[in-house]
Amino acid sequence: QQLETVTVFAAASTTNAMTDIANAYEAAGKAKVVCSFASSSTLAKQIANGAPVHVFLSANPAWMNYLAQKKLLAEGSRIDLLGNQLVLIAPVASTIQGEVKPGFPLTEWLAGGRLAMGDPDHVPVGIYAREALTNLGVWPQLGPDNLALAANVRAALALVERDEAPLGVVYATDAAISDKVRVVAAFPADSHKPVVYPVALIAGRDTVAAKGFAEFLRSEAAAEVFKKYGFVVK
Amino acid sequence: MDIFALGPAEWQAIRLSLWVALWAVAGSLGPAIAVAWILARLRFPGKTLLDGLVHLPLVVPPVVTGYLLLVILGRRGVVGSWLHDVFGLNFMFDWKGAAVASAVVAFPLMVRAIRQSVEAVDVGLEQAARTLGAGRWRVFLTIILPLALPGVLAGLVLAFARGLGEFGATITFVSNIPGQTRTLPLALYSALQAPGGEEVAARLCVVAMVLALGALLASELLSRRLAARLGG
Amino acid sequence: MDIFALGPAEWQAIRLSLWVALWAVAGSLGPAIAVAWILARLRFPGKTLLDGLVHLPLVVPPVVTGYLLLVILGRRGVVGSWLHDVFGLNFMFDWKGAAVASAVVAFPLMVRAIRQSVEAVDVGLEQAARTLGAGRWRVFLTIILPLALPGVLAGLVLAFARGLGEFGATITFVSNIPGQTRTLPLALYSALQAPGGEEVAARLCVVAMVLALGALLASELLSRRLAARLGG
Amino acid sequence: MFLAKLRKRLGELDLEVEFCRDAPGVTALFGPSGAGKTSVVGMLAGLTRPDAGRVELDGRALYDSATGVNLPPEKRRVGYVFQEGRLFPHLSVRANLRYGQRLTPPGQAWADFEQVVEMLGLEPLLRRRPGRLSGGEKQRVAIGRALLASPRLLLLDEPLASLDAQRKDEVLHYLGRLRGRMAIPVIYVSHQPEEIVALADAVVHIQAGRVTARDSLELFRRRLAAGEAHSAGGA
Amino acid sequence: MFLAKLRKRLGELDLEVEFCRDAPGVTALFGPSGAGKTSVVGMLAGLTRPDAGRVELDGRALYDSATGVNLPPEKRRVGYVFQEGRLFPHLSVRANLRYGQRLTPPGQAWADFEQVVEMLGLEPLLRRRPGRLSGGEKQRVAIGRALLASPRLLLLDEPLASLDAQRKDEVLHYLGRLRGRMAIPVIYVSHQPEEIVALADAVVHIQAGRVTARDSLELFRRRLAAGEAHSAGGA
Ligand SMILES: Nc1ncnc2c1ncn2[C@@H]1O[C@H](COP(=O)(O)OP(=O)(O)OP(=O)(O)O)[C@@H](O)[C@H]1O
Ligand SMILES: Nc1ncnc2c1ncn2[C@@H]1O[C@H](COP(=O)(O)OP(=O)(O)OP(=O)(O)O)[C@@H](O)[C@H]1O
Ligand code: MOO
Ligand SMILES: [Mg+2]
Ligand SMILES: [Mg+2]
Repeated sequence: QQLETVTVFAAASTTNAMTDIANAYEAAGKAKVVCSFASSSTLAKQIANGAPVHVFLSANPAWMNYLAQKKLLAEGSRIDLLGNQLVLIAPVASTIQGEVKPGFPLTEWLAGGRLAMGDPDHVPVGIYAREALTNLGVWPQLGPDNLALAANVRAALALVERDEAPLGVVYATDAAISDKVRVVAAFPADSHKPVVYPVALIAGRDTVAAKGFAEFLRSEAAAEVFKKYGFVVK
Repeated sequence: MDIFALGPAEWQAIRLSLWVALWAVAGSLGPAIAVAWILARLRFPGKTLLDGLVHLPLVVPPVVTGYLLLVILGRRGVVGSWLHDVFGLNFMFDWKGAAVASAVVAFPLMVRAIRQSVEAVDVGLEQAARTLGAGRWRVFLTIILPLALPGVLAGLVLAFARGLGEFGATITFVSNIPGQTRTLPLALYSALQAPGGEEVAARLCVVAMVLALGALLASELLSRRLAARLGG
Repeated sequence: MDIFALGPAEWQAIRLSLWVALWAVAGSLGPAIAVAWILARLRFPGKTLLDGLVHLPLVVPPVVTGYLLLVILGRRGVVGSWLHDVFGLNFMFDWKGAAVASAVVAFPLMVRAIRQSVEAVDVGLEQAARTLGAGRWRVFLTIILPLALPGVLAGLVLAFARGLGEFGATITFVSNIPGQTRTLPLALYSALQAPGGEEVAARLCVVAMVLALGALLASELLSRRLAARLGG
Repeated sequence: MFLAKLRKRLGELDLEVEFCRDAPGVTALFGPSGAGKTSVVGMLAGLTRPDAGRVELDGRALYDSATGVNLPPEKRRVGYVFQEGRLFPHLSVRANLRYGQRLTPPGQAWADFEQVVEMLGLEPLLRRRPGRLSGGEKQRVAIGRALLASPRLLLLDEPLASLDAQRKDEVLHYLGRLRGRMAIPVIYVSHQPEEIVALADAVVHIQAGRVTARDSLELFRRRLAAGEAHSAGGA
Repeated sequence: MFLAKLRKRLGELDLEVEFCRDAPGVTALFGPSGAGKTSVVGMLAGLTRPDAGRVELDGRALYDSATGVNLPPEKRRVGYVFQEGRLFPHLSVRANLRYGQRLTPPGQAWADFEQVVEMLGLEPLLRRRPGRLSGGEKQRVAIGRALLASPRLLLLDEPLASLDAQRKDEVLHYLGRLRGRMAIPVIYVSHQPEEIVALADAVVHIQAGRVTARDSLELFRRRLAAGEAHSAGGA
């Protein structure tokens, strides 16, 4: 018989994990899963404009709230699926050692270079980074000349990979995909609001198959995959 | 790096890209020729405005173009909902939407190339055809179009190449769906998100360049043939 | 929507955009004219290859162009490190880098426009100048360049407009630094990414269109003047 | 019958002419460069719109400023041989010749392909492209093309001007053959008295946009002998 | 002294000509269209490279296939008046005239601006643009421009071909004045016997790429009277 199709919009940062999970689900013969990966804002806007999607996995609560306000989420389907960790990275060859704690010597480590991070105006990881640096008391020391604000995590990562920036703030999951950077230290969990990836079904599209897949995302098997790629499973 | 070591997903993206770019140029050819002819041959108030409008997609960042397409042609959009209700046409999530995005972004390039070649057609030949009994429309089909063919070809290939490379408008408008809207540049973007994806990305980049250069080269040869035929 | 309600950050982005686009066209004008002349007037093996290379930035997604620029012109890049050591030139995180990104992306458009107008210059006039004692270089400066001026102008403005809209290559290459590299499209992109940013985005989009259309219009008028001067 | 009254402002030139022909035969428009000859012919063909006046052919108004009639060129059935030939470069000689013929409304066609080809000696050229023709051959094809559209009036605008003496003689020879066999009026523009003497039945002198004299062929010959035509622009 | 031996394959045409002039004066190249006249002149000016041969002017080789000498056009000091004028449309008449004059190496200039302007009657045109000149005026400016570069050889390629009779007479008049005052050899291309009779000192007949006859002016006149020149392409 014809398998039902579940369409999933997922934040670009979950590309690898979600691809693996979708493949596993399909292999189990449960349903056909089609994934689209782009930045959460792009996906949210497409949903708001009528994209026929069943499941949305956002990289931050803001864009999920945006859809909730528009009453586009299926009642009661939203949960926080994943967490992530904010880490400070440096090029593999870098000798910087130390701990990220209140008052840590960031400007010293930068030594005149720039800190690569997502643009805190709109890139989720940048927003968390600013919050954390502020709470740790080092944000005020950073002027426009100490920052390289990238359009997305990937671009920030590229700047550190190419040694254009001596340090960068990305998610642990991003640091994991590159062998040209190393993690200097993780940010203390209490320095910023928890990084949360909410998932929800779209209103009017909470089909049995969609619910089934959402259920699978919370299964042990899925959790294994998410952990493999560095996510924290809630 | 072995650029021929492409996986099935990558081949799918390449095939889809070619398909989308082909439809994009096929669909925009007619309007492009019409607009090019209007800009080349007519004088009317507001012509500069039309000229400007045609250039807009060149000037506006593709992401914005994509967003505007989403708002207009999306299922909730003014035009999109109508197209859906009346014709059952659906762009969202569909290669047709990707073709529309490519077409819109490449349109100004196509119009420019065609316009220039239409302008180069001697008005004297049109007049001659008129005195022989051909109306405006027939003159267009039998004189202008064949003589502007090299320019039309150049415009076609340029637009095709630009369409192959289209990223921002596509991902913003029709998302990134394997087999439907994940064209070569989108696959390239996705590859960059994965560990060790640079290699796949580099491979896809080379493929994109080869395809585009191949198209340019083919058009060069073809247009030389055409020119030789006109000369002889 | 009040499109004049622009904040200081937005005005800064607009000023920076104009500055970057101006330098982009100013810097690429010379090379573009040279390449256009070579493609229009010389025949040599590998010409089609050069033609293809020139077209590459049109075909490759801007983000990829930006990444390649980063690899080549970054401080650790082959050319970038040399430029830095020898000339103290630094593109990274600098408006100069944004100008380079805009210039590279707009280059093919400029070359195409100039090439076409150089091709339209009667070779007979060049021959006449040669018999009057002018060498190739002088012929170029005194005959070809002035006669191709309308096309050069068109290319300039088209490239300027395209440069104003450049987003992907810029943000990838030189990041998004207020006052240095946050041009209009980057500001626009930022606005689009934030929930509720549509209004700011729409305002900036209108500004971008107005600037680009203004440039196109001005060039149209100027080139009509030029044509009239040649005619009279 | 054919009749033209035309007025048009052309930059500096104030054009105002009037002439007619009531039988088949050749009326020459004779005058120096810039006199307005090509402009007149263009208005007859419908390529330029006069400011005022009337053009009438076989009782039908092609243009009339009084009634607002202004037929487009394709409805006028006026054949036009341009100074520069204007052959369609992308079509073979045969296709050029057929272009207008195929568009002739049924019942209005009087020109026969074989006959025209024979009369103008086009047989050996039929498969060639215009790019491969000499100037004289081009003009012969252009004449054939105009004839095959079965016009009711034929306009020839200095068809020999760009040809050297040999080619001129060749085309003149064919034009002579034509003249004896044509049942429609012909307007022949030239500033070469020899051509006019060889072809025309009547001569309209045009200078600076005005008709300065009208000659029968006999009168024109005499004027020529007296050296007067020279000052009107001939050699 | 001036001497040319040229060989060149031009498509179907196998061009091979030889001629010289050892005193100031006008040598006419006379022949029908397609004979190769423009090609010859182009090779003298250095715009086309012959396959083999030698071009010598005042003892200096401009081209020599034996020694590999091939001066570029700008080093030859050969004035060229093209059939179509080829004035620079973006420059005023004055700037057109000055173009070559300013490039003349010091000590080599023999042409005087005032004198050339006076001789060709260019004074009233100096401030105009080429687009505003009549055909005859254009050719006069083109001649003046070539002269003001102080050439050692002047080439005139059918300078009257595109003019009507009146303008032709006008330019011919100026060319006649010129002829009496020039101290350099002139090559004059034409297929109009009248022009040749009016201007030339000697005539080289060219047909299908070969020199078929060489006439003094006197001989040419006689040939013309006997109707022979006509068959060589004149009228
Ligand atoms: N559209 C126009 N606008 C202004 N002036 C024009 C226009 N068309 C023609 N003229 C002018 O009208 C005059 C007559 O031109 P026309 O071509 O009819 O002359 P002609 O007798 O055919 O000359 P020729 O023998 O050189 O072909 C010229 O002075 C020309 O400059
Ligand atoms: N580059 C070329 N390649 C091939 N054939 C050529 C080339 N240049 C000229 N020809 C041919 O050489 C012949 C001579 O041409 P040329 O222009 O020298 O003749 P001409 O005597 O000046 O004729 P006209 O009186 O028509 O100006 C022509 O048949 C022409 O087609
Ligand atoms: O929505 Mo993302 O995972 O920050 O690109
Ligand atoms: Mg005329
Ligand atoms: Mg010639």
